[in-house]
Amino acid sequence: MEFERPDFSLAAAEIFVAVMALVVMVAGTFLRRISRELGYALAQITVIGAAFITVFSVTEPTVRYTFGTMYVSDWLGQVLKLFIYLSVFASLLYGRLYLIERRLEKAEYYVLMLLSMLGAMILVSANNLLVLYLGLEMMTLALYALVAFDRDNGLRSEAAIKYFVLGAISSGLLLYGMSMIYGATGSLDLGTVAQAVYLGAGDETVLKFGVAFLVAGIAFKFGVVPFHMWVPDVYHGAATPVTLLIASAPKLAGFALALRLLVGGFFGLAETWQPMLMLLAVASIVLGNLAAIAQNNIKRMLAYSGISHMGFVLLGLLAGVTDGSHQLAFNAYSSALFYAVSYALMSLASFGMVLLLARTGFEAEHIDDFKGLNRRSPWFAAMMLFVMFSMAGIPFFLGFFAKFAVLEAVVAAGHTWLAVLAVIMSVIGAYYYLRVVKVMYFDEPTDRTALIASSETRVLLSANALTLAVAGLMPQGLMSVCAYAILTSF
Amino acid sequence: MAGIPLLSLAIWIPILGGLLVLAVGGNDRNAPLARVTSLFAAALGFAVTLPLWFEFDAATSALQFVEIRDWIPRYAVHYHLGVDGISMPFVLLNSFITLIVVIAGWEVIQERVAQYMAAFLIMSGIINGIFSAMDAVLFYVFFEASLIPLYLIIGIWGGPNRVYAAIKFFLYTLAGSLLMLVALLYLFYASNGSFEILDWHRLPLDLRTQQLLFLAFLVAFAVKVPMWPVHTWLPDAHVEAPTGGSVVLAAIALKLGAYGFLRFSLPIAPDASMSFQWLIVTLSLIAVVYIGFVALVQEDMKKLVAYSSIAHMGFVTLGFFVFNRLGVEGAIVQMISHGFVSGAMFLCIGVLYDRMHSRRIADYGGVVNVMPKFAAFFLLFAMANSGLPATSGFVGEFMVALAAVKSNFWIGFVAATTLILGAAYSLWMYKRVVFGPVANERVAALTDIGAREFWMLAVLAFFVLLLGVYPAPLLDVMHASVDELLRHVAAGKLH
Amino acid sequence: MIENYFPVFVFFVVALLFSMAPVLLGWLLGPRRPDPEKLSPYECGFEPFEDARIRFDVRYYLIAILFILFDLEIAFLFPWAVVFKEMIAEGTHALYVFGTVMIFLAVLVIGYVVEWKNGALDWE
Amino acid sequence: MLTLSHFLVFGAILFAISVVGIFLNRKNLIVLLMAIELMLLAVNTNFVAFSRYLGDIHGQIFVFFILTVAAAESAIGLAILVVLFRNRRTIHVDDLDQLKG
Amino acid sequence: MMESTWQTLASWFGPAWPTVWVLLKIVVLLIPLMLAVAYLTFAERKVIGYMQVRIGPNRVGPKGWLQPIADALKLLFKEVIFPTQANKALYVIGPIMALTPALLAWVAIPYGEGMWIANMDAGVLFLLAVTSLEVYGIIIAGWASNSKYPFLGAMRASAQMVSYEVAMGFALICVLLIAGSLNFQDIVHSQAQGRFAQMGLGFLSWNWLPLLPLAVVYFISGVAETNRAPFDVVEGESEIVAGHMVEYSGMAFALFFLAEYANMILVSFLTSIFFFGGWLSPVGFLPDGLHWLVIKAAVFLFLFLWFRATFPRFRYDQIMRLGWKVFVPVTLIWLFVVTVWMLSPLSIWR
Repeated sequence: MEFERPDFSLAAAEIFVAVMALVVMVAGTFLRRISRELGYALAQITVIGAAFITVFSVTEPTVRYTFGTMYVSDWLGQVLKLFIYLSVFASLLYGRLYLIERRLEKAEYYVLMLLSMLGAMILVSANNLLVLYLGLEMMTLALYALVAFDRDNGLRSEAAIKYFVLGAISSGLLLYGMSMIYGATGSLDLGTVAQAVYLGAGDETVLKFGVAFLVAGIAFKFGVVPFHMWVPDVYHGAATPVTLLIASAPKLAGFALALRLLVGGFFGLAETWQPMLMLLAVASIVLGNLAAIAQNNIKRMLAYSGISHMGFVLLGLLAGVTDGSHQLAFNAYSSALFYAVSYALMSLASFGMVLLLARTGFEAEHIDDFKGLNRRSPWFAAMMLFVMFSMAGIPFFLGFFAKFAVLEAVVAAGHTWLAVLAVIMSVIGAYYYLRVVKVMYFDEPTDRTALIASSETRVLLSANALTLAVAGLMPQGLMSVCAYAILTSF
Repeated sequence: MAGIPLLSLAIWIPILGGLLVLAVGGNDRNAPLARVTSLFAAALGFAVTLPLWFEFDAATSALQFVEIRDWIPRYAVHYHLGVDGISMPFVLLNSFITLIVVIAGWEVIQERVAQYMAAFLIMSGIINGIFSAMDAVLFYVFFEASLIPLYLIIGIWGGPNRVYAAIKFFLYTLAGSLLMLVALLYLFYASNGSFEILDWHRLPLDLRTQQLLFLAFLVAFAVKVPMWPVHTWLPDAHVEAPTGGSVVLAAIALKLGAYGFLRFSLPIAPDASMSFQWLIVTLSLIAVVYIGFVALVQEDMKKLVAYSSIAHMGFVTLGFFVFNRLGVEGAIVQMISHGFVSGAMFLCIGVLYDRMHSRRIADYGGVVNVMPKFAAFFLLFAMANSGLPATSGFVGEFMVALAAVKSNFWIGFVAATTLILGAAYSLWMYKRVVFGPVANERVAALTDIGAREFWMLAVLAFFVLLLGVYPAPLLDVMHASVDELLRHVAAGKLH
Repeated sequence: MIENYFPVFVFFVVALLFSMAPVLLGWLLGPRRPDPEKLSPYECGFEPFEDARIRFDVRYYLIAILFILFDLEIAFLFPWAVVFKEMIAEGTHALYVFGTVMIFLAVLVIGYVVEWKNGALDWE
Repeated sequence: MLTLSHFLVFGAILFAISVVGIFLNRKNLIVLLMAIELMLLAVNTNFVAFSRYLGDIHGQIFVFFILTVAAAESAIGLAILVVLFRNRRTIHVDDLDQLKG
Repeated sequence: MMESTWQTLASWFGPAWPTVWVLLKIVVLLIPLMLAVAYLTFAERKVIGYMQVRIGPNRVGPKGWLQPIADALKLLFKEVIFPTQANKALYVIGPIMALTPALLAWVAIPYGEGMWIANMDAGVLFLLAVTSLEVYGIIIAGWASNSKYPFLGAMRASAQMVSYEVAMGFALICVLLIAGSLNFQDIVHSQAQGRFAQMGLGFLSWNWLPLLPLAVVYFISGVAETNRAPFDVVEGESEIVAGHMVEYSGMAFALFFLAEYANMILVSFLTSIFFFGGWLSPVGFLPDGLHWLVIKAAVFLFLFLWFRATFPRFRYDQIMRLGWKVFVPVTLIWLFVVTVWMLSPLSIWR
């Protein structure tokens, strides 16, 4: 029997998180009285510890495989993981008070958070269809439960069931695609699959079928039109800290999924999936932006805006398919990565603001709840302003450079019309972001209560929003991290 | 003065000053402190731009006061600043107007003073950035960022319909500028990875590409200028904006679009510019004549001045697209002059509005009886606005008209009607507001301008007259750059 | 290999027929004298007063869920159980495999303990 | 005799039934869950068929994991369903209309 | 002589011979099985009767020996009632789905060395799969009746059955560990090895000794699986009458009955095979053979009856607690013990 002992050190962070999730679960069960503080503290320690491990365990930007070739450790994974940690960290921190006020602060919550983070981490590092699927499911299963966590709330459970059903369907589509791929190439390993595709082995019809299903599955996970139905409902229905998580970490993991599958595995079939992505991207950018205008609920609005942002990420991905120019392809993928990371940062801050405004018995979900924020707290109004302008893609904020990078790639790939369409839709998109700024600055407050938030939340939220501005002034750092990650990983 | 990054200072002093103002005067209780700080910042910001004028070497068309540093190496974007004879005056104008605006808002603004002042200061820095950026991304970043403060200014301190106006303003300009972004990215791609505007000037492009680029730029700049038919945001924005906002909008913001033509459209797509001459000239003439008539029938003083601004900017674009030195220089002079004049006009209306809270012409009458000093200033500016000789307005309009006649008599002829129309709407409005019997008790109760307002208007009046009688220094500064530009345009890129 | 399953198929058919035959016979041979009282659902003599498919205790769901999970854990152990003896005989990696399975079981046990502690296994 | 394509067609039919079931069913969420299971069943059929056809064991291992995940998935699905029913007293698809806009 | 008889037979049927041969085997299996089921009911009544110091049925035929036949005939001529609110199709499918797997499971059982209907390498897996299906019959019956008692009974029955299946599964894992195979023949063979077997004390080599807790768990779980006393809350007369069978009558009802008794016999056989050496002889000087299997199974069947006569019915929560909180930990611990044992030098299964 051929058997090679895997190098566990490459998956040290995952192992650590898995163990800690169990520790939190057991601690929460046996130390029920102090489990609240303990759960929170342990969860944060886990996230920070995982970040340390990730940073220090892999210092060389080489691509290394372990568990056969099922698991890959590269800089793309490291970068995405770090941002996933950040998302979870922020979700835990911002959501702390919200959960305490609603008596939801249970150890199970933290366990689920950690498990979904673990799933995202596995997904990010997967180099095998099976591992990819397992990571994906681990992440989403935990998320389903998180959405339904507040079990006395009808909205939560409705959102959860919708998320669940559509998520399960998307897994089914993805799996069906995987089975086709497996049948056509005879392997689950992405490297082998890529080689088989490249060499033209396997039945082309079956492969194309498979890729079509894969793209549909990925699109579901990304929540891009026409597979977006769940996004607004879930964003709206879930408790805001959960929404915050859903809007950040899974998108990053989904990006890894798309990149590893489509680029890592099926670059040879690009002419099949590129038009599909194009269609999805265009539809998402158009519909996401148009539908967001009609929303009065800020979480729904952000959901639709998220759809359009995901469209931009897809634009970056599809722009990588050029006539063999590696330079352009790298540019495109790093721009897409940059966009995904930027979006995660922005959505953390945006939902963080929603959480900041929420208090016991009040969700601050309506755009009108932001009325006159400038009067109540000029500082946080300015922070929200940063976030909104960043999302709208106005310069001096990170969002602009994200759009800039993606559009550059799109133009370089020769799809100028796509870029034109995207910018036209961005103008429409700017409208609803402006509306938020409008209510904050131009309207009188209806509610003059002071904001309740812990000082950590205030600091981190401010730092988060200021990052958007600082990274907007100096985007080079983040851009080169993304570029380097892509460059060393493919 | 060498070695001191004057342009950076011109950009960052106001911006940091603005942030400082926010920090010290965040609460309205600290409003006095906020005012003093912002005055100080504005004055300092203006002071650092003065050496630009005095140290400027008028003999060369090359960029001066250049600063270049890596910004985003990944996309070869540089923090590249520099001014030539065309852009330098605008930096000064902007810093100066900022100072005026800060003073103008001294007493009028009582709510959220620090935010108001900070918005203007930050905007001033950003606009200096636009005029001095020589890297396209840097330019674009400043160009779009300028929307944010202005949006807030209109939206927060504006009139009853301010939200509509602010959003309309924002979206119009954003729509234009985003298309420009695509053009910039295309040029980046076409130039093999350079965002240097000057590199693009030398970039060979075929006519069709040039035309597409030209149109993309046109959308961006036409909205900003604004040219007919995409001008409709301007009257709304002007009417709703607070006085300071209107001043900056008219005096500075409109120049951004025109400046963009000089920096991008003409040199990057010279052949396309030639081929689209008919379009721009037509649009400009429509602006001049049609908008002139529209201005004539306005009931609202601010709207009237707003429309007159559009007409004047029509003159500017006309000047650019006759492609001779007289026209281009005339247009630039016209822009500078319009900066003073329209700013002054809005300040005057602001003075009235602060007292009466009305901008309707019909509400006024006989103001001269109660506000003689004000009436005198107002008269001067109204004359300048209508382009009467010895005011700055005359120089630019005359030069452009002359250049137009040289190129085509009928264009010149139509353009010249602006002198008549300008006189008509400005002076007629002036007559209705200032002369005649005192219209009502509220007018009777008006008090004349105080020292702050007096000096503010006096300084502007000084510049209006100075530019009117002795424009030579300004023209001298720009000769070299304009010549170089025209030579480049005439040479074209299709060999 | 597949031939071994042929009798299964035959047996299945026979078993099915064998199960259906009595019903058919009973239906043929038995009398049919329906009356409404006889055909009404059994309710200890009362008139049925609500839908019989009433909501039932959520604990049944819990049991079902627990069962699915445990049963699958068992399913994962089956392959290991079958080859483990052989692995010991060959001496290759038996300890490693043992460690892996123990981790697997440990996770299972932790889940079990947590369920126990949280009262999921109680039926009070 | 049975060939690979028979199994694939069978899988495709199962898949199609499940998709139709999902999109036409407006009544009962349980049916939806069952349709999802059917979808996974179709996938499993494919994997097993391919695995046998290719003589490669990995497909069957994948099936194993799909089964597990499907179980975990239906466990969570049922749990959510129970919670939903407690809150709403209904599991009709059409009644899920509180979230819209 | 025998050979030629088979060949003649085979030539008569031609290519259909394998089918015929299998059918023959099935018939040979089913007839005794059905008789066993029938007389198990009789035995139950008699045994319990004697245990309670009464005589039991003794009217029909000599000493009541024809009683089962009479019962069957009575049921055959009873009306099969279809309640008005029942879902007719499912109502019929329910009992069929209960009996079919109960019979089908027998296909996998080995009866002796080389005696089988189907010798499957995955025999244990097949058995587990088939027996798991029985729950469906009960659930369907309870649901289709559209009546409260059957429905609750079905819920209880299925919850109970699946609960004990977990413990049974873990117990089986240990058996498989020792046998290293899913094939029933191999499982039995694995019990014929070891020091004691060589010493002629075969019964000490059987799995029951090293796996004693599991053997107990397995058999008791089997009792619970079949919903037999003392785990018969499903048909706790005082609470929910006859559980999922309330609405059934005539032969439809009889099917459940058949299934239950067939399952009892099946559990007895399986316990014998997994833990008590199947057809192996307990001592070396006696030959192995089917009779041993039958004897062992008979003992367990007797236990079934004995339990019924002895123990009072458990409460439902007690049943669940026993399954989840006693059996599962016991099996898990023993699984660990066995695994370590196998790895240790003290292993008796090398």
